[in-house]
Amino acid sequence: MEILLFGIAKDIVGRTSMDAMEFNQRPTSVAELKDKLRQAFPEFENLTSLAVAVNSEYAEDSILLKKGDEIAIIPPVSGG
Amino acid sequence: MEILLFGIAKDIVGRTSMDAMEFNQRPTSVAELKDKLRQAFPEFENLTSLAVAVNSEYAEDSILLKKGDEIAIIPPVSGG
Amino acid sequence: MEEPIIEIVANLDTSQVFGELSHPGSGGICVFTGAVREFTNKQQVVSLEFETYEKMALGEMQKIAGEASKKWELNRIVIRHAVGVKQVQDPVVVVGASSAHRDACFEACRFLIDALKKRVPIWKKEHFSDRSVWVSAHP
Amino acid sequence: MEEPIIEIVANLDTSQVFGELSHPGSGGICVFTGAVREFTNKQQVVSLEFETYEKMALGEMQKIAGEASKKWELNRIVIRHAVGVKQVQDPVVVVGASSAHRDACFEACRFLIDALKKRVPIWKKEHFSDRSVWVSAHP
Repeated sequence: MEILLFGIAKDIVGRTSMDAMEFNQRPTSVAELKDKLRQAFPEFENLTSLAVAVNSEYAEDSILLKKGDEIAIIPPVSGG
Repeated sequence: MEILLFGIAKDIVGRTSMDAMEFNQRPTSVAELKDKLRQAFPEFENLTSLAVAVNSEYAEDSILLKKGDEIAIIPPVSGG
Repeated sequence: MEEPIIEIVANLDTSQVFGELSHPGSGGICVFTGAVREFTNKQQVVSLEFETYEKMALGEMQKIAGEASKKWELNRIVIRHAVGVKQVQDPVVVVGASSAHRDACFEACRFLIDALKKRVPIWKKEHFSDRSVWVSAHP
Repeated sequence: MEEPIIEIVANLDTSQVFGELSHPGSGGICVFTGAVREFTNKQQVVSLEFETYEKMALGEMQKIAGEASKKWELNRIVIRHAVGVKQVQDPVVVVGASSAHRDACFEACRFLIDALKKRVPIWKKEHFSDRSVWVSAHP
């Protein structure tokens, strides 16, 4: 399960994507993914907000992650 | 004293300008000018509003008309 | 603020206004363009015709720009109106303002067009296939 | 309403938007352009850099256009954002709407830029002479 990284998330992790397999246990939900991300990279705690997109839609914490999903970490947006 | 006519005022009077001397008595104020205009051309009564400009500024009814003033009849504006 | 751009022209060029409002201190630029609509109360418009008392119109546009620059922190203002015969979809008026943040330019832009429509001595005649009407002249 | 024009581009052309929003039923066209400001909190900006999650950004922009066309009677909508490195005064975003009367296009235009800034996955990095900052990332 590939996880795309943008903006400051890319800088914190140091790459443009990572694989969910890199965590000890593969996260099964959006909430779990956020938790694991914050554990592995404590700098995420300092952000104004942290969202996750599943298949290019904003996904609530309760959403379950399925094999083949395209997942993206969405730090605070600042377009415009 | 020349009186400029625009928009529907031009159509009502049938010209682009007239002279204050055309009235029986030369109007001495904006209010008097409006009265004389309505008497001479009753169609002015039917307009939504009627304003007068003196030296290219909107002029209240109480403003006195002096020789050499540039006077304009301002029917309801509709720019934009 | 820099001097506002105030003009009455035969033909409006809508492509120039961004450049005119652009300013190193402006993060927001808001532009309103008024154009000729095909139908008025379901009646097909053939053309519109605008005339103006130019000297006074330019003076009122200057005053409106001055009032806007007192009310809001603006870097640039444009007020430009066309005169003559205009066809459907032709632009007839362009007003705009630029400011550091977007609140000011949106509010100022709305003020500019509202004030222009209320006060600037410009008159519009609608030509239909069977008659012509001075807009707003009668209640 | 016709299909909205939704784009992410390397270079924004501000002169094309009037033509895109023009419509025989539109008497009002409102356009907001966001541009690079020279100073942020009194610090001189060297350049801005925008990146996006393009597939999702286009999807969110489509949704925003759809919401606007439900809220207001609009004839056309444009939402166009630039990516890459931008210099002071460069346009970075253009949003606009056209409608029969001006209330709808003004309100819709404001909604488009507000929603874009809130939801569309685009990130802006400010480059100063001595450092670079992802805007809004930290409280």
